[in-house]
Amino acid sequence: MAEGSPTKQPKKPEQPEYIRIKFDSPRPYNWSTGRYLGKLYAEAKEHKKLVANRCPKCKQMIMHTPTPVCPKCKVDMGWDWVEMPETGTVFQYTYQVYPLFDPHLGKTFADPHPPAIILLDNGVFLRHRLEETDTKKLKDGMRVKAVWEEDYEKRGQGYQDILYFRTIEE
Amino acid sequence: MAVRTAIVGVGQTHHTTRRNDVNMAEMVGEAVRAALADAQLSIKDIEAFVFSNMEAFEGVLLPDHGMIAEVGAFGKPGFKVTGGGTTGSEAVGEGCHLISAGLYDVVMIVSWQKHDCGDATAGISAAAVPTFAKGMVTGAVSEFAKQALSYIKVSGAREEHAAMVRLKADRGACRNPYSHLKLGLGSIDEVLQSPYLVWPIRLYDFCPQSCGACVVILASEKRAKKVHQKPVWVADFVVVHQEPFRAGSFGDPTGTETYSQHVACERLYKRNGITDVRKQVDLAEIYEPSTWEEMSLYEHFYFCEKNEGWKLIEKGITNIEGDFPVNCSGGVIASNPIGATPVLRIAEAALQIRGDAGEHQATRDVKTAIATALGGPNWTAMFLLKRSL
Amino acid sequence: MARRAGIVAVAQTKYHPNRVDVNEAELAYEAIKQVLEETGLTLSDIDSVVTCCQDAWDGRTIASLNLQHVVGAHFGHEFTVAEDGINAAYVAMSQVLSGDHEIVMVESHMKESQGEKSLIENAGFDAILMRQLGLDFTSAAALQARRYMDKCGVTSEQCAKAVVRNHRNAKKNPFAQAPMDVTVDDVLRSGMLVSPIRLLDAKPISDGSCVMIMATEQKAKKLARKPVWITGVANCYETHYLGDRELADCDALVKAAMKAYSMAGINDPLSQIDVAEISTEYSYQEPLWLEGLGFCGRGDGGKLGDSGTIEMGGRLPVNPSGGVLPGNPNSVAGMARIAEAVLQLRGEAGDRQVKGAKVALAHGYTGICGQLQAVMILANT
Amino acid sequence: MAELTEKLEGMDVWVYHGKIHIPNTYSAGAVGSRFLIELRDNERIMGTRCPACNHVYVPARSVCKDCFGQLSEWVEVSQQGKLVTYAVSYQANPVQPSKIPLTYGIVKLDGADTGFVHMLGEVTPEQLKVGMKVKAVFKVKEERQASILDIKYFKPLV
Repeated sequence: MAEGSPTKQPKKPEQPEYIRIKFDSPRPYNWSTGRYLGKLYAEAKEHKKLVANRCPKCKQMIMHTPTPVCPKCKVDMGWDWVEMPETGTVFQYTYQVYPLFDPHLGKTFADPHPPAIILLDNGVFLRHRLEETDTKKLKDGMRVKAVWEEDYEKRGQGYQDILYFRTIEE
Repeated sequence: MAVRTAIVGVGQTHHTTRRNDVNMAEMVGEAVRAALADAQLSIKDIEAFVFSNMEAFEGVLLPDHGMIAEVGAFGKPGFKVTGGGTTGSEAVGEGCHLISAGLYDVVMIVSWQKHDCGDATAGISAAAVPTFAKGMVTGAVSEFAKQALSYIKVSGAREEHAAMVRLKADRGACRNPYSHLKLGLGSIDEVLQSPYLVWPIRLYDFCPQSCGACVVILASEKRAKKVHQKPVWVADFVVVHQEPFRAGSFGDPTGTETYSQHVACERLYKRNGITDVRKQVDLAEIYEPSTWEEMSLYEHFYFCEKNEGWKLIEKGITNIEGDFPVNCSGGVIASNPIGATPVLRIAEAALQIRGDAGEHQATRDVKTAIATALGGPNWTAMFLLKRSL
Repeated sequence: MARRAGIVAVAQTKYHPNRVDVNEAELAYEAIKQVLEETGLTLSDIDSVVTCCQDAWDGRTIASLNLQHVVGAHFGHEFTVAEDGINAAYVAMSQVLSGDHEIVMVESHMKESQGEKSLIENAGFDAILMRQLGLDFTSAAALQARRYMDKCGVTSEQCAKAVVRNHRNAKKNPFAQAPMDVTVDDVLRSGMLVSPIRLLDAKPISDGSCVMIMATEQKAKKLARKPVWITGVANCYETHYLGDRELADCDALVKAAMKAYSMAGINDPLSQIDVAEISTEYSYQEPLWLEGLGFCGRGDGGKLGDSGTIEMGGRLPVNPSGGVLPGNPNSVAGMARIAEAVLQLRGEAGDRQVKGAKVALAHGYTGICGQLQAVMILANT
Repeated sequence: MAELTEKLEGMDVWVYHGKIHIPNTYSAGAVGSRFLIELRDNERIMGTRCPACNHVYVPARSVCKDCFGQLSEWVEVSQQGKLVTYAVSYQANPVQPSKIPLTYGIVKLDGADTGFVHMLGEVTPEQLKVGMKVKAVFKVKEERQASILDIKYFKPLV
């Protein structure tokens, strides 16, 4: 229930009683991907492909998230899209020990999948998560490959259409 | 700046986990009154206000509007700036603009955060693009964990060095009457025994969530001369934002990209003829959310050569008695009311220049100081403060 | 003021009830592209950026993160103002006059459609004394409307006339969201939101962005075909708790207006100002704000509306653009008023042009019942 | 989460129907707490008086908006007063404590110099009139929780 309800401090006779009022109403939003991130969503859903847009000047590919303007050159990006490879190496990973409060879920949550920065084979960095949850088996530089959500109906979540990156032997 | 600006009063609350005895407005009012007392000014002397707070942490819309009576802004002009960790610097910067534009002579910067209203980690996590980050929200700790990993990899620093940073901060915090965490740590081992939050960041490597406020009163040169308090001059400041590249929020994990700190230094140092920071500047108050970040920032601000930040710590150069003291106040890992944190850096640097820092006054004479801020995806603000211009 | 800040270029998007097809950055970029094109500048030429957005509305902590690339903030200087856009313009002006920055871009955007208005606004009330009552800005405005109408004798018909006039003017404004052929009767028969405020007394949900470029006098003369100068500006806070305020007065607006007038050398606003663009999210605000701005005596706002003075062709046309009532997002509203005033002073306002306008007023407010009022005076000489 | 993201008809744009959900708890502070506790324990409406301005603030506040003085003189004010303004809301939101139509009002209590923002009850919209005398109705003791809602509403005094 959204209405505020007071929460009281435990009463100690020598301390004055202080009142605290709690509000717990989730605020809903309809966030639009817009056209650039939307293109990435569409390619992921329809073709299980990850794409980035490319700056006409510096040729940098931008995926986090695709933008209408190149942040560095400050010029219009136009509409030039590049397909990303599905494989790469783990550039850096970490793992979460304490669960943190997720504002989009409205509760504390610890992702069992270690968050990682993956260096895709074309030199683009991607922020995602690893399938391997045994932290002893993780190491920088290990080879990984994207695992896609196979169910077409379930895709349509952008980057999240990739479930995680799986360790591969080459 | 067309008109020179001075800091003529500073005030802060005691920073702490909870403030049940005051509401948000009353807490901020404490710092307002402290600053007025410090400047020996009356609220009637204040011509305009600039507010600094990140409203997402308290979950309040237009938070400045709720405290107009309590800060004495009724019937007065004012602005509210917002912009992540650097918000406070931007507020002080805007105060300088208002004065040097000739629009006002005395401006009060009001900054605060009352973290007992909400969850700071959740608030920071909400800074991710919702359409991209859903289900991948990791908060600030993970971001600084990634930063620490990069730093370890590139520089060769060890966990003991991070622990030394906490020991240094804790010594300052224990001497600073206003600071939040006063752990009273005696050894590196005590720090290394604290649990990991997100590997390799330990509990004691990271900043707390504090309730607190800080107020700075700025005055034009003309007016500053009539104010009782010793003026501290804002010689120059820069604000530099940055787009996160290569998937690392706090700079590039490969360590090869330019950082906003480099750009900020290039501008600030060049404009002010600074070629050797440690010789030409006496002290720094920097915004270091984690112990690892402090060492890395030493390098980014050119306090030392690349990959040698941890050596400054090892040699005690940045200690309170050292040659180039950094964060004598205990810094951000001791107290972090986010909206007020950059203003605290400026206020603490001003106190050091005035020689009014009390028990945490640096041993060496401080004539020139740098106060910095860090926010968003590695944004930087830097203030250069001087005893005389 | 010894130095002057000039407005070089302005742009607005067409206001729309639901721009779900774009995100915040793309919405802002639509207007940014126009000012760059007009001035021939690139994003690299901008020294400083002032953005105007609010975390609660964008649903994102540090809302300006949405925009860094489209405003060219990478390795640049960017401040975010979380008030109405007119205050962002004020901040930009201070940056120009301070001598620190020569060319400043001001950006404001808002997608009201993406959040839940009532719930977001509720978080703007004192948590202990008012928020639990479920108040939002419309219910607070209704309290103010009732108090004002009761104390000053302003009628629902007079408020409805403001709606009719604004919608009529908006028909000639290509940026207007939803100008309608409405009559006083239509307004008085429209559904009740919070009495005495009816559906047509309030502005609809709106999305849009407004961008301008400001520069030092020297730069403005080079960059702009017809630079417009800021000759006076001021803002002022009211106190927060609604019960502490005399809602039928608008003291903060009176103070802000007096200060802006004195900066601009205006002592008789009605004759010295040629056109006014004011922010009114609710119809009762038009007569009330007109009183506060000193265009008529206290309590005479309704009569001023009846007199024809503020019609197109009258002595002081108010809101030739149609103002906020036909649809303007909050936060953008005040900046859109400046943009419209600039178009008037450049003689580029098309069918809504006030002939020979030389001095214009733009007004904006932020918060509950106009808690932070701001007034800007602009001139083309 | 699949059902939460929807594709726009005819274009490659997607809408994520998400939320921001962070619970917030606000402290009333010493003055606010005492005001609320008086409502809960003693059914009393308390204000604070500014000695310099001779202005009585209700609900009790810690600072005078006019002179910036700190207020410490507590006064009990009447539970009756005059209606300064009112508004009947037909717009629902999840925070509202009761169903629409919901009537808000500002009441100048006898002995107070400020208005008291609350709700009105036991009255139809047609009966409402600025200047009418109204009286606070408290919740029963067991339901009072030291919040502004310990007052149920104000009702016309007949």
